[in-house]
Amino acid sequence: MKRIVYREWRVPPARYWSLLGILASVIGVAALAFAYMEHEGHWVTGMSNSVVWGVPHVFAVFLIISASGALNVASIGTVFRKPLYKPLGRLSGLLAAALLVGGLLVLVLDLGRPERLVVAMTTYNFRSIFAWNIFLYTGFMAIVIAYLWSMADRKGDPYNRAIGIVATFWRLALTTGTGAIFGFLVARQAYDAAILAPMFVVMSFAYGLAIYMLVLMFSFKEDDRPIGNRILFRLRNLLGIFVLSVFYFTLVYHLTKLYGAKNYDLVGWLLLDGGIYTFLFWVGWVLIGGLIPLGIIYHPIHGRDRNWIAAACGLVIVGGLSSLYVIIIGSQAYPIQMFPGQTILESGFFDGVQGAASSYSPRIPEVLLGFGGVAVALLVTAVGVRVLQFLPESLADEVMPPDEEASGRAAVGAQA
Amino acid sequence: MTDHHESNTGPAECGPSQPDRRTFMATAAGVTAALVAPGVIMHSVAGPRTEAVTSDVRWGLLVDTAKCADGCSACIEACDRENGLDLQTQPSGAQPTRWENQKSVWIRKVKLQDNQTGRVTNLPLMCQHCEHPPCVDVCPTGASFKRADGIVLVDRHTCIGCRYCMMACPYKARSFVHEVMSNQLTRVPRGKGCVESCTLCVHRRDYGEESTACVDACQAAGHEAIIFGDLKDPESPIRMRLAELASRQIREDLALNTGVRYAGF
Amino acid sequence: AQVALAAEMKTYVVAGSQAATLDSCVEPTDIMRRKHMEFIQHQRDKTVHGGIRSSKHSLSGCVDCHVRDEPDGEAVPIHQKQEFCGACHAFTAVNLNCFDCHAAVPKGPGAALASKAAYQAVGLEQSPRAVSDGKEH
Amino acid sequence: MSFLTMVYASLYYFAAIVLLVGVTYKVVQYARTPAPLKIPTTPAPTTRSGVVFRMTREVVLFESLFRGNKWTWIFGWIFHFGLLLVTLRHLRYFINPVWLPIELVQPFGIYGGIAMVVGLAGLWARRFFVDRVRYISSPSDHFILGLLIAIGCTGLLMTFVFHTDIVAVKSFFLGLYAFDPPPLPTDPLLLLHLLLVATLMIIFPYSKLLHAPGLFFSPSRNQVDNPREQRHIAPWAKRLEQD
Amino acid sequence: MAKATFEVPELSQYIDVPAVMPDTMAHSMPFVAKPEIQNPLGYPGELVDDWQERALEKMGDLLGRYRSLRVYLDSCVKCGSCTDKCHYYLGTKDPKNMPVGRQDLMRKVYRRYFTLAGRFFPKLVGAEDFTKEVLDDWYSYFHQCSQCRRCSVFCPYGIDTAEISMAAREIMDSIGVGQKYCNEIIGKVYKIGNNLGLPGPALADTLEGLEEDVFDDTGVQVRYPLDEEGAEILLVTPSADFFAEPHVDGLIGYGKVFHEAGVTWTLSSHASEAANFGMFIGSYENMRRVAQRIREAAIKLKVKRIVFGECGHAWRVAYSFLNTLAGPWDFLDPRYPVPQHICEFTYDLIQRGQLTFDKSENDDKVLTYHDSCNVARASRMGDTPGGQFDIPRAIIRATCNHFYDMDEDTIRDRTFCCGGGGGLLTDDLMELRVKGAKPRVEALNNVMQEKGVTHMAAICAICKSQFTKVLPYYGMEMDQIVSLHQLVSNAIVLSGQNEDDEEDEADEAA
Ligand code: HEC
Ligand code: HEC
Ligand code: HEC
Ligand code: HEM
Ligand code: HEM
Ligand code: SF4
Ligand code: SF4
Ligand code: SF4
Ligand code: SF4
Ligand code: SF4
Ligand code: SF4
Repeated sequence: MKRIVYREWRVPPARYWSLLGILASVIGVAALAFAYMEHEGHWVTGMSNSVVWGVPHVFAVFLIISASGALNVASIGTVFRKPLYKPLGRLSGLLAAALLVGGLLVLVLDLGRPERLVVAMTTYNFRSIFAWNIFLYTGFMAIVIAYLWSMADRKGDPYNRAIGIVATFWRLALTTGTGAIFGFLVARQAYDAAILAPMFVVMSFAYGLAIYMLVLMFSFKEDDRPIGNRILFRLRNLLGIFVLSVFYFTLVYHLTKLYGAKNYDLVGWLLLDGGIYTFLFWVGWVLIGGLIPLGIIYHPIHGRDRNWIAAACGLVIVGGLSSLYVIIIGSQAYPIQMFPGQTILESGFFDGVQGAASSYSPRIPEVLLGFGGVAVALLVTAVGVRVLQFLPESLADEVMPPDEEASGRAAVGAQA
Repeated sequence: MTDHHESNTGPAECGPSQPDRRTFMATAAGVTAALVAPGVIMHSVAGPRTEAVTSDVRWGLLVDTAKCADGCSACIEACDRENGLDLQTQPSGAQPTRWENQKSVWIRKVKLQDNQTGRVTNLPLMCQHCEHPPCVDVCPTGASFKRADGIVLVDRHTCIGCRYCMMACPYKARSFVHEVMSNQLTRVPRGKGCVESCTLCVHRRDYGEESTACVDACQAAGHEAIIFGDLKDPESPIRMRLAELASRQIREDLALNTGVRYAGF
Repeated sequence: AQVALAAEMKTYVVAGSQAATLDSCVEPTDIMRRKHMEFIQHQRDKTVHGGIRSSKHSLSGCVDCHVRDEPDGEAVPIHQKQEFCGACHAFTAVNLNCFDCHAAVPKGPGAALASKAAYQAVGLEQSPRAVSDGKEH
Repeated sequence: MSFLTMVYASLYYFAAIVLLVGVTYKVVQYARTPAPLKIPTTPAPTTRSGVVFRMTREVVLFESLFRGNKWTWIFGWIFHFGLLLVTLRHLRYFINPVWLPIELVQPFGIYGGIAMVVGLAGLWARRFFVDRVRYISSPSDHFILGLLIAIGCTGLLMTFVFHTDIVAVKSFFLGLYAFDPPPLPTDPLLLLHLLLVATLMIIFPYSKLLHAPGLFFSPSRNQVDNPREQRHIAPWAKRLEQD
Repeated sequence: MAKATFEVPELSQYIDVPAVMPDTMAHSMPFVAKPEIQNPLGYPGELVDDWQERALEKMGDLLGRYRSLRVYLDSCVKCGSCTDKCHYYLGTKDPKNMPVGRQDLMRKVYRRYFTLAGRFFPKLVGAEDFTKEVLDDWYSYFHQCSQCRRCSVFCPYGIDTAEISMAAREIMDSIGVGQKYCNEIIGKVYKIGNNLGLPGPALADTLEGLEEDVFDDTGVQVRYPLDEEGAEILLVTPSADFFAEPHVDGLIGYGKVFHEAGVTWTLSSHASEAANFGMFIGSYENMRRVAQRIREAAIKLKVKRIVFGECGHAWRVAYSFLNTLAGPWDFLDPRYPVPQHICEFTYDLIQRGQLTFDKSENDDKVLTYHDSCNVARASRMGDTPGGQFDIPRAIIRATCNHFYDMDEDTIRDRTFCCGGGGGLLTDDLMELRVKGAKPRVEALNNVMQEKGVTHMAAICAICKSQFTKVLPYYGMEMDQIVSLHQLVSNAIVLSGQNEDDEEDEADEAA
């Protein structure tokens, strides 16, 4: 097998710096938005005592689970011993770390008292899944760094597989944990479901891979590095499978919800009657994030066209954001059912009078904050690939390792 | 300060008489605590508490919805005054309808109609001081906690404002302080970026007062719909009433064993 | 540690506060200068979690004793740059956010009760503010 | 004035003079020594502003060190960044009124202090565990690291455990400006901290700590790559031309 | 052919940083210059009696004249970043070949005599007296530095050990301890005009021969003129180009390029040497004297432009110092930079589409490219930083179908020295040269294994000579190293060139 050569991303300085400039200005604007929110308080956002987590959480959760998904590519390479994926590993690790940083930053900056971050880092309530998540996130970071080291440094090579396996499990735990943040909320009807955790896992696979593919294609194109069809179609097929799985889980989720009879009204509301949430569910989640990308991926002609593949990835990402918007915000907007069998006529606190959902409309600062997180993730990635050797010199078919089927057989042969 | 207070006194029915009475209470409980204490609630320490609270008591409320009057809001206003919630002002530039949903509410009135019978019930709803509070379970820093005497509080020195507890509370009992505060009261510090909720008037507990602001107000308004007391003490008035009335917890199915009970619906 | 000669030091106790009329803080001055933050933070945990209101290091106590009253009786928020906490912290560039939440002047019903323990610690029954006239809140 | 205050006051006058005069002397010496040939390490910027940018990257990010050795870079950078924060925080002892930006970064100085000690520990560990670095280390290298760690640890102890009277410390230093220092608190940790700091100030102009000003004068980093466009000639080399 | 009295290092797949083994190379010393070599350069013939005093005096003098020396001796923090960057350390494991180890040989003397701390607490700061042992170490180890500047790339302060080696050699020269190889060559330049001592008539002969060869090959009359007054371009090229393989193939290439460009050009017998060994011994005066010859030749031949042939340190002296040493060049055509590199010249023509290539002529080779250190880290080509990396590669890409770079850590400004630079290209340092070449050869070997590379192109006379000698020690062929313009020469299609010839050549190659 040929040695894979990694090289720093060497796009022309003018292009590189303008890319950084754009990202930095997005981050700058987001920083201003944060300063404004922090100075005034959260009343300048669309969030309220009814919808307490808004757009920043949509972005944060999206970035965090994507981080886990982005690492999936590396895992496939090491843990499942698919040599074809090995050259993709380093970028996968970097992207995972970057997305996590972006996501956590959004999460932290949306806190009511972000200056107490150090409190959050030093005092834990171990019964809180959220506190566990803090460990999961910092642990993830450490493991990804170790993983990257084991991929990049020759001294780390012997540990690569072990770290890879740990990373895989940690990653699953992390997405499960993130899903469980919602899944454990018995109070809210839409969340209270164990299936949310596995659903988040497959979502993470799909969104993380979509982001990964876009970043890979973009960076390779800018630097005139070749990507062979073999690997690209592999990734594309994988994306197809993940999108299908998300679909499957969506279905099961709604079915289990319907199974508990008391949830008819919730499901009905969401699917038919939920206004923006219904729209986002059908158009964003199902159509844009599912059917259209699947159509592209399995289309005999478009499915082989790089621009179409990139478009499919983009749509999956848009669909992902929509689905998280529906999951996170829609579920809060739907009133808590405190008095079964009773209709609330009046309330001093928006308790779903006559079953009405709470209103929420995102405000500009919170949206900017979300974009800031994305920009941070991309910035970290852009700087990372520039200063360190993350990107393989070529992914052209002829330099790639043989398909794992072949080498798998070889390995079996060797063992025998 | 005085003028401020006047400007905030609520509807005439319970307003004016309040301050004086409370001043009296405060002085009475403080300066001559020893004189007042006997005969009141056995477990409460008279005067500023010197020993840490214990689980010998569990404070709770019983709401007799049958007595809760339609159109009355005395308890709400009393709570607002007691805890300085009436000092909240809409930030200039805030959109009024959204602000309504952003300002802190510790106790609210809810009016229900039974879908089958059509019976209408009024009740005040606040933090239920659950024995197994989901808000405490989820709080990452441990800022939400249950005091030994059953009161569920937020330690606002360690609350990071993540609002996870609000997601977790089945009663929507908590509020997030969305705006910068000023003019707080000495006994109830509160400020931007933290989550808060009914404290069962914890300062009154610690200074040995016998009741809560809402209870007092309801009584003063002549309804006596809320009773405060120690759920662990079989002799306490609240236990006596509980024995008399059929009561329930809201969302009993969650098995949170709430400290606030409702009778009559 | 040997005591720095407090007499030679500038003091931040402001004229017009209760403290200006008294000899000692709740702890010796050089200790207060070094460790007041620990005291109040310690007290804070005891109060919030244990409900203990009878110990001398309460923040309400600090405010009550150290706050300066204008001649007309109006108290000046203690964290302002010229005032007790504010002046010293400005000198040492310490930003406090305690008064985001805590009242910077004694205010509201029961304020005197909250500072009572601190006064008792220095041998006074309670804040003169509480008894002087009825307008403690 | 107590004896101790007097000792420390004189110590600090002395240390400050040594530091100031020593560093100024060195800087002037560097500036006056000609660089007769163009020797930037290429690829190098071809404009002045490019050089400023390159220098900034070196000073802020330790770019070359990053390319050279990741471990040293990470520890070195943590240490220096921490040191920077600590220094900014310390400014509050020396200026009155304290400038707003200092007031804002001041709380981060504590983390800076921790970072600084962690970074130093890492750097020190290298001196023991990496044979090449062990080979090139002389006692003074260990000494400076030890000194800085000791300064950091005494400082951190003061911050977290044995508080000192900050107001008095600040008054003392402000008093030094007016040649009339009020008494210094006599907490042993503070005195130790200050003693070590004075040592650091005194050895600065004679030791490798000169790397801080030195970097700015390094010809392989601060020269513009334009020898074909502009003739670059040192005064002493010009004299050769006249003969 | 390779017979070794020392162990040739084993190649591995990666750069291995060896554990330190002190004094493995203490025995390596080049021959000392005899008085008759020293004197023409203005140095004492042998070690003077009061050498210590005179050396320190010289050191003080240099400290006052070179900011680099002063700052570098003060600033090193012993961070260790440079320790594993020198090819001589990687090849020999001798810690005094770590750049900082090498600097410390001088730094300890500097500290002892020029700093307060060293005067009072020598042990503490590692200061030492300047003893004869120290001087021997100097002679040994400052002649184990090829002045490649690789260490300066990774040093946080840009400390350039080359500057320190140069100063050390200058100090040693000034007390009568000179290196035979360098000083002899400088003497030859003064006497005859080039390093190899080729007199004018011999040059003329060679060039005539070249013209005939090229005509035989291509049927085109390509000229290789010498001393032609009024030519537009003066070509200054290392004297190795005049006869040795693979150098001469490069010279043939230059001629073809000039021919296609349609410019008149000439070589000069007075300045028949691009190399300037004055740099290696750190002597500004000698360097200047050698450089002045180019000025004299340019004036005499009334040329408009100066172009340099392929040579690394020559290009450094030309690009970075020529203006300083022999400028100003106001009598030349201001539209062109002075001087220009032959690669810049060729690249420019390629950009303008004036050259036609038949890449298949080089199809028998799979190429990689060795960035010569002085080109890579001490000079530039073209207008933008980094042109020195891109322009040669662009030329290779224009002339060859198969090109692969070596590992990223070993090319561009991180390139490894060939091991023979800095005045060490002498047989008495063979062990050092072979060991020092290890990192480069290792990287070459890797692309040979992985990409099937067969040849390595270079644009430096020293690199080419060094590799021709050293590759066989590692079991490779000496002709695996080629001139860049040899590739150009192979692929270029001269206007009016005979088609048949081309086919013939192709057949031959096949
Ligand atoms: C009963 C009144 C009283 C209370 C309560 C009180 N102090 Fe004091 N405090 C004083 C007096 C009196 C002094 C002046 C002592 C002196 O001059 O040595 C003082 C001095 C101080 C000083 C030193 C000021 C200086 O410039 O030297 C600090 C700091 C301080 N108090 C902080 C606090 C804090 C924090 C609290 C709350 C825990 C508090 N005080 C509560 C009366 C009080
Ligand atoms: C976000 C609001 C908030 C901030 C900021 C805050 N506190 Fe508090 N503090 C409270 C609340 C709420 C209580 C509880 C009062 C009660 O239970 O009666 C409290 C209680 C206390 C108490 C016990 C009551 C007393 O008066 O002694 C102390 C001491 C205290 N805080 C100190 C501090 C200090 C010191 C700071 C700043 C470092 C601070 N607090 C910042 C909200 C805050
Ligand atoms: C004599 C001057 C002085 C006075 C008066 C003073 N402080 Fe401080 N305080 C300090 C100094 C100095 C620090 C910071 C110590 C440090 O930076 O390590 C500090 C720190 C604190 C802290 C910890 C802040 C943190 O970020 O950790 C609190 C809380 C605090 N002070 C409360 C008070 C209150 C409340 C008062 C007024 C009643 C007060 N202090 C009056 C000097 C003073
Ligand atoms: C412009 C300011 C400065 C720059 C750019 C700078 C840069 C560096 C760099 C790049 C290193 C090598 C990497 C390392 O070992 O950490 C270094 C080392 C060091 N610096 Fe600085 N520095 C600066 C200021 C200072 C100051 C003010 C001090 C001391 C108070 C200091 C103390 C040290 C020490 C002790 C080391 C050696 C660490 C070791 O022994 O490994 N530096 N510096
Ligand atoms: C004359 C100069 C200095 C004075 C007066 C001084 C004084 C102090 C004081 C009073 C503290 C305690 C801070 C607190 O309790 O909050 C402290 C802490 C500290 N000092 Fe210094 N110091 C000086 C110089 C330095 C220098 C040069 C360094 C580093 C090289 C340093 C490193 C630290 C560190 C790391 C801490 C702990 C973190 C912190 O509180 O900032 N100090 N110093
Ligand atoms: S009602 Fe809500 S806030 Fe109150 S204790 Fe229960 S879960 Fe917590
Ligand atoms: S908002 Fe505060 S109390 Fe609620 S969960 Fe977060 S940290 Fe805990
Ligand atoms: S108990 Fe006190 S805090 Fe709770 S609702 Fe009643 S008045 Fe408000
Ligand atoms: S005061 Fe009594 S009657 Fe009135 S709303 Fe409250 S609980 Fe009901
Ligand atoms: S210049 Fe080159 S040969 Fe000399 S020490 Fe540095 S890396 Fe080694
Ligand atoms: S890299 Fe520079 S500073 Fe570091 S040891 Fe080497 S020469 Fe010294």
